[in-house]
Amino acid sequence: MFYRETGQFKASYASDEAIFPIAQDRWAVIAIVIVAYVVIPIVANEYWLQAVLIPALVFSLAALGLNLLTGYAGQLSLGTGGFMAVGAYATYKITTAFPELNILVVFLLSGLVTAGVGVLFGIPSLRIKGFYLAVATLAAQFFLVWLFNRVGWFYNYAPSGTITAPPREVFGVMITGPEAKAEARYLVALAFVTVAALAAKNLVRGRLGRSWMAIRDMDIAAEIIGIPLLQTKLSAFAISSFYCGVAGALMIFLWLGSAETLAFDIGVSFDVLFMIIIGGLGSILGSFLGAAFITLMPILLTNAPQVVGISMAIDTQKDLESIIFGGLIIFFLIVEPHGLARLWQIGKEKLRRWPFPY
Amino acid sequence: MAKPDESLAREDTFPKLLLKNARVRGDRVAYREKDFGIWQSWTWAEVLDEVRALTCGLAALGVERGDTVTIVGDNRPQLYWAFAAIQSLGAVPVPLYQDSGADEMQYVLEHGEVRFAVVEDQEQTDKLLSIMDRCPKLEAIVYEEPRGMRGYTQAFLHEFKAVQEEGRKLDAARPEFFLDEIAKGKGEDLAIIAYTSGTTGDPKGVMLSFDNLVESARLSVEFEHLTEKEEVLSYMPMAWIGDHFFSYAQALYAGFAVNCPESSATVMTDLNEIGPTYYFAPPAVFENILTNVMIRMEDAGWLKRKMFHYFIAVAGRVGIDILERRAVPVVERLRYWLGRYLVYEPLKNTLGFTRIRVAYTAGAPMGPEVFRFYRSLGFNLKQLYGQTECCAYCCIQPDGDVRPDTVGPPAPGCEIRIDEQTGEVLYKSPGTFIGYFKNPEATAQTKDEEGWVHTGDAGIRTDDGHLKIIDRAKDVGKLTDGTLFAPQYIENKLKFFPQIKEAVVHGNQRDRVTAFINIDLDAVGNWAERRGLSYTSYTDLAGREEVYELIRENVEAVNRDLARDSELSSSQIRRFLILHKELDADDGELTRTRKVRRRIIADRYEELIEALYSDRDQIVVEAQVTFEDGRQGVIKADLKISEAETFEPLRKAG
Amino acid sequence: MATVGAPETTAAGSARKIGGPLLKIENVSLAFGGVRALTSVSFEILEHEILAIIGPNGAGKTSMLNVINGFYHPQEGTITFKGRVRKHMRPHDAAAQGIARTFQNVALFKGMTTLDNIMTGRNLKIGGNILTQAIYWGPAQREEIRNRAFVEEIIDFLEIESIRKTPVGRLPYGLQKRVELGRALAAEPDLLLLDEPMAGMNLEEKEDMCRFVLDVNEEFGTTIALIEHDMGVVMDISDRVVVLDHGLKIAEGTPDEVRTNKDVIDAYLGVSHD
Amino acid sequence: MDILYSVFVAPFLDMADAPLFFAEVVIGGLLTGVMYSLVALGFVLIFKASGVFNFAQGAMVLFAALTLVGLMERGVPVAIALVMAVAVMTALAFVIERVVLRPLVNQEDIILFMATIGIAFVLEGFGELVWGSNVKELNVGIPDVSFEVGGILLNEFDLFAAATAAILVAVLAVFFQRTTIGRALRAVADDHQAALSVGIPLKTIWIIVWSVAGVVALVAGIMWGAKSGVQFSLSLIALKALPVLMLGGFTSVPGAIVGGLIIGVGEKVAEIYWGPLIGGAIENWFAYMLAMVFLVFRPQGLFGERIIERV
Repeated sequence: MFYRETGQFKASYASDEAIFPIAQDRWAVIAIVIVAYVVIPIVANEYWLQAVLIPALVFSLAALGLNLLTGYAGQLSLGTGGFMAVGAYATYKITTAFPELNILVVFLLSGLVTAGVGVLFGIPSLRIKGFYLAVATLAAQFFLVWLFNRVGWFYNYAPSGTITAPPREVFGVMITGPEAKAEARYLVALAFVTVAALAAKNLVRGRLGRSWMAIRDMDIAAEIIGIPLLQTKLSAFAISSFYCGVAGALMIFLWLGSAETLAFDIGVSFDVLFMIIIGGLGSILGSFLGAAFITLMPILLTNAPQVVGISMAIDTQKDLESIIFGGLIIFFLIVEPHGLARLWQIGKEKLRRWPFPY
Repeated sequence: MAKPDESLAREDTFPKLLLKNARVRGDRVAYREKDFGIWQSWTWAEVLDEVRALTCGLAALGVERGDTVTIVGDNRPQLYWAFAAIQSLGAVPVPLYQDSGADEMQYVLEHGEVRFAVVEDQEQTDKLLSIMDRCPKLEAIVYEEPRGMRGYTQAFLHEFKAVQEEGRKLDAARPEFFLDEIAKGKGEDLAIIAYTSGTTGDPKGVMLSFDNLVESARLSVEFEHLTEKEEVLSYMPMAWIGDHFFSYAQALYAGFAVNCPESSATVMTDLNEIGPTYYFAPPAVFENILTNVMIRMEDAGWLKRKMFHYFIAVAGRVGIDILERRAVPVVERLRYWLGRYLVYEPLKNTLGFTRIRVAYTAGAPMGPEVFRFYRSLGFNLKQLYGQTECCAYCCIQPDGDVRPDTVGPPAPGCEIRIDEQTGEVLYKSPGTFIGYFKNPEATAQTKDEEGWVHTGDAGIRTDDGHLKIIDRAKDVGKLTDGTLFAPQYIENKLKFFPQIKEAVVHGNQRDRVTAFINIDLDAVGNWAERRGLSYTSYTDLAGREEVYELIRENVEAVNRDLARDSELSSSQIRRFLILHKELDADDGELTRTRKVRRRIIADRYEELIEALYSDRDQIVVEAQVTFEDGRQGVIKADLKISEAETFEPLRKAG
Repeated sequence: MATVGAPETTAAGSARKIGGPLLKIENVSLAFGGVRALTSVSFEILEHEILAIIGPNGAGKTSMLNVINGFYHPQEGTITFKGRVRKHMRPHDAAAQGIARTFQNVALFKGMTTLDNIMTGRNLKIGGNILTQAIYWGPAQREEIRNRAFVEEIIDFLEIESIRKTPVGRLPYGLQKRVELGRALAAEPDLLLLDEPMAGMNLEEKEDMCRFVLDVNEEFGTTIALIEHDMGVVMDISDRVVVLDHGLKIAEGTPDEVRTNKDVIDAYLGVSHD
Repeated sequence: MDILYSVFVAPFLDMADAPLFFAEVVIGGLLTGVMYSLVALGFVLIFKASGVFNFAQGAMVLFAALTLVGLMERGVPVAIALVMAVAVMTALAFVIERVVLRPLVNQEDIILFMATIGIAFVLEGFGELVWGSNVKELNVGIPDVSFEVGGILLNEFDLFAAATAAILVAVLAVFFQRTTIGRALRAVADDHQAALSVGIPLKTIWIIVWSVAGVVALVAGIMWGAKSGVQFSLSLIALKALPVLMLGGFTSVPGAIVGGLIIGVGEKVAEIYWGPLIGGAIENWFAYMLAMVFLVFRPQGLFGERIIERV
């Protein structure tokens, strides 16, 4: 009903293939960007930035990565946590080795490192498919975490066995380490996510994205029309891992500040998988919706009792949370197996057709 | 060289207007065509270039001043350019309907002495090829779409692009040629021969001069304040004068953009994408759209449906007043404003009507409630009246004075007169055609010496000067009291009611008017079910007292309406009956196009008609029917005859 | 169709001139485990021709196509394409060398639109690396637009404008087959393999498909090898016919020769009563 | 150089030096393997019959064990507690079928997979909510003493566990081969229509399968619980079963058994002989690596037959 598409005709392929071909959508996006970059840093307080927005951004990035691999290329992976760990530890090693190096560059470098590792663990995907592959990726998950846990070199033999984000500046602004302001860290994370999302969108609407989807939908046909399977699958693993790697780096350096391998255990892999499935497989938007949903829900659940004014034992509450969390997941899968993105899409179609039902 | 320049400066032909547009708005888009998934666009400057090349190319092919060149195909920019190119050379375009069969084409090609043809594609080419041998004058065919033409090796077939290439060569060699040729053109020259498929006899070639078209275009553009910003969607046949006027004459005069749909199948979506500001469609189209809207809304959730109907009702109450800037209570205004946001605008938008400033309908009477529906949404729909002989129209409804039942007062520059004896509508207008091509006697019959054109339509002037078309003149009769009797007009009024499918009114040379009614089985059937009225067959339902009640209300509504017209008030329907069977083309009672065959009905149902004029209120009938399987059969029924109330004329004739 | 009122319209007038062998198949044998699918089959596909491969069910027709485009690797025999003997090659190599195909039961990418499906057919023609694609604006976009324009020509050619942006999953079977043909054409193949292009179509869909196959062959001079069950179609559109039965080639020649060939008749009678 | 030595030579020398010890290691591995098989079995049953990759199997083990222990703690005699636990697991099957599976029927596998993870969350939460989250002793009255046979140290409990597993497998085998339902289940694995034609509604089949899987989980729960106490970590042994499944194939009961044994042995041996070289605690990834490498060379798994791709 807000859509007024009459007269928005396309006179060139460029405009026809724009990311947001509908004017109203473009305006909405611009509004969102302004809110995210200008309004939020001004109004949001420490708690919101630290406990809600930054984690949401970090996980959006990871979800984007996994969605490229699982949602678009159809390769089910449970190794996300492991790959995030690679990114985090790579950043730690590089930035402690070369303190002068701009931390943003370091993030990207560690992304590349992760991409390499991702490719390595992607190789079996040519022979192993579906759930078998999923289980195989668990190998990456466990092995990597074990590795960073066991081999002291990775955490510079710190007695605590943890890695801690050293203070680093960009253009004179402290963005990591204890003194870094939440706003600064938020904006850096936001910038990364924005660029990443744009790049992801560009990839999936281009040749590579089509190759991925082709393989996802029917790999045999894909190969016969000239799409090299291994190469394409590995490209998916590489890019996906790059995203997860950077996400892992941001997780430690912009959010937690310090952590040990526990932060990257199998649970993280599952959380991210939840995000893309609840959000919507094969949808950039879905990655964000899912990430927001999964990061916000526990917070809601934890705070709900206080809000309502019930007090209960910690572990009772923990148990209730896990029950409700699980229940909600099942509920969502039943209501809309194709995720929040699909819900939004349906709603949007209705608005465009308004007042008609179809 | 001075002379051509001042000729060009006169801007009295379309080629000259094209030059002007290229000069004053060279980089505004002139034509768009949905092709290869996007709207391919050409600016006026580009169009001029294309036309220039085509003109020279045609000249190279041997097209000469005074030749006639046919143009056949769906609406394509290239074909519109062909008009301009042909006219640039002083030759005369003779557009043909793209769906006409080879034989129809043959007549025009022969009679029009056509030497060249510019066609859209293989399909049209094949049609021409199949009659080539019977049209000795036809020398060459230029086809626009090469698809599938690869195998065609005939020397007289030329691809559009190739012709333009030749043209560019010639143009390079003789750069002055193009402008000189255009400069030779004069306003009084023949601009187009538009063949009209007359209801009787062979098509007649209406000869229109540049002065006719350019002047009419000027008047109409000023009348509607059309600017270069307009967008039109050209989807009506190019051979129809209406399209030629809106998409060619006016477009060139006002310099606005003409948009050609991808294919006839995608017109609706293309309409939605372009969102024209200026639009024409025959009543049937508007009626179908409305029905679709209503059907689609039935599937909506009840809340949405309620809301929709509520606001449509609001619009029905005040929409038109608001559109025509009359006083409306604030509350209603608020409701309407809300409705505009929730329903009207979104609805118009999904239909592609959002940007429409002016929309016309013509060619057939339009149901008043359909007409009101569109206007009540703030959709400026108007009716006009015209024909090929006057370049499109001679009557049109001005903004602020629009009514469902008239075609408006005479258009600027036009005069209207009603012939006292026949009731026929006569007009004079700047667009009045030169004459019929090679057919002086027909010309003489149609256009009398002081220039009045006989339309063949019977009409009346409302007391404030609007024209009402009521029937074909030849069908109009008289009642014994000497007043006009226009059966079709009354029948149409009846048929506007969904419950009435067909109607036949009698009264010529009689003292009063009576009617046969065919109920619409679907509409009345639903109505019956809703009120738990069970029936076994059409005949059964048609005989029900309740149904008679229903129909009587409709008939009396028509009577009330007729009473308003001083001339028609005595044609109110006194008695009517509902026929026991549906009038059927298979029984020869209707033409295939569902027009009633009065003569046949008159003698087949003679006794019923007599009964209507007697004072009996019952009559037994036996009727021949042809069943689905073709068997003949007889059905017996006794029919009620019902009286209908009539009303006093509201205004006395004065 | 094209011939209406245009007597000159014949192969003579068309683009194609049947040329030398484009693909040579020399005593190719293929077996799965113990099962023999093909037994030393040999024939040639000539440039610009339409060759029909026919035979009763299980004659090994589809296996033959799979061998030709490198999906199966024959245990014996050689395949020469464009004069080069082919060693072990993966299907995508075959595609890269100019062999495109459609499938017996449509193998489209269900999750993608008609447009995207056909675009995937252009994959080999689209350049650019991951980085330029991620940046999109600039080279990648130019590539996209260039190839979109090409694909639109195919869409126009196959008259599927109206379903351009419909997910293929929602299309009726006949249209899906058409889209699949489009995807194959997008690769601008030298050799086009059609596996029962008319299977499961109604009469007019078949007529359309025939027209398209002929047009492709005429307008682009593409060499076409097709498997088809509908004898009428085969006889109408193919220049030559190869007949397989139980993995053996039992006949080869013009439609008329084959129609009258005794072995062929037997083979078909053979299937008709089992 | 000596790295290579210590990796490729030394361990084997050690094995040769102490054959008895090696045998003990292997046997130990076999016995743990049996436990893995028990869990894997649950997966296989469900995947075979309903194509659902049931990640909740681990949670079911935990839940079953918790229920049993919980009941016993409240003074219910073992036998009755067992019966009640079985009843609970069956009830659970009903609930899952009704609440989760039926609404999601015909959804993509990954969706159902996710749903089972949801189930896992609920079960873990619910179990601990009802029975408390503290570690519990589970004593089913089997002496946990070791004795020596031919110089090899054996553990009575382990043997008992192995025996139980063996019996369970045997029973299942019989169930699948002999009973109508069993055959129907096998039919379902191949294709659902066939199953329906056998005349057993999918619904019933699923309930049965999940109940059986529940019982298997209970047994596994008892074994593991008795061994290492009933606690949250029980639900993690599901992860242990995954590599077993990869080896054995998701649909093969014998595969689950053999796979379990291979993993069990391989893991132990690797841990003992190679673990120290690389910092130990390798058992939580070694199994995966093993399975992955294996699959790369034999994608169809242990007992699957070669796949011929068709188009």
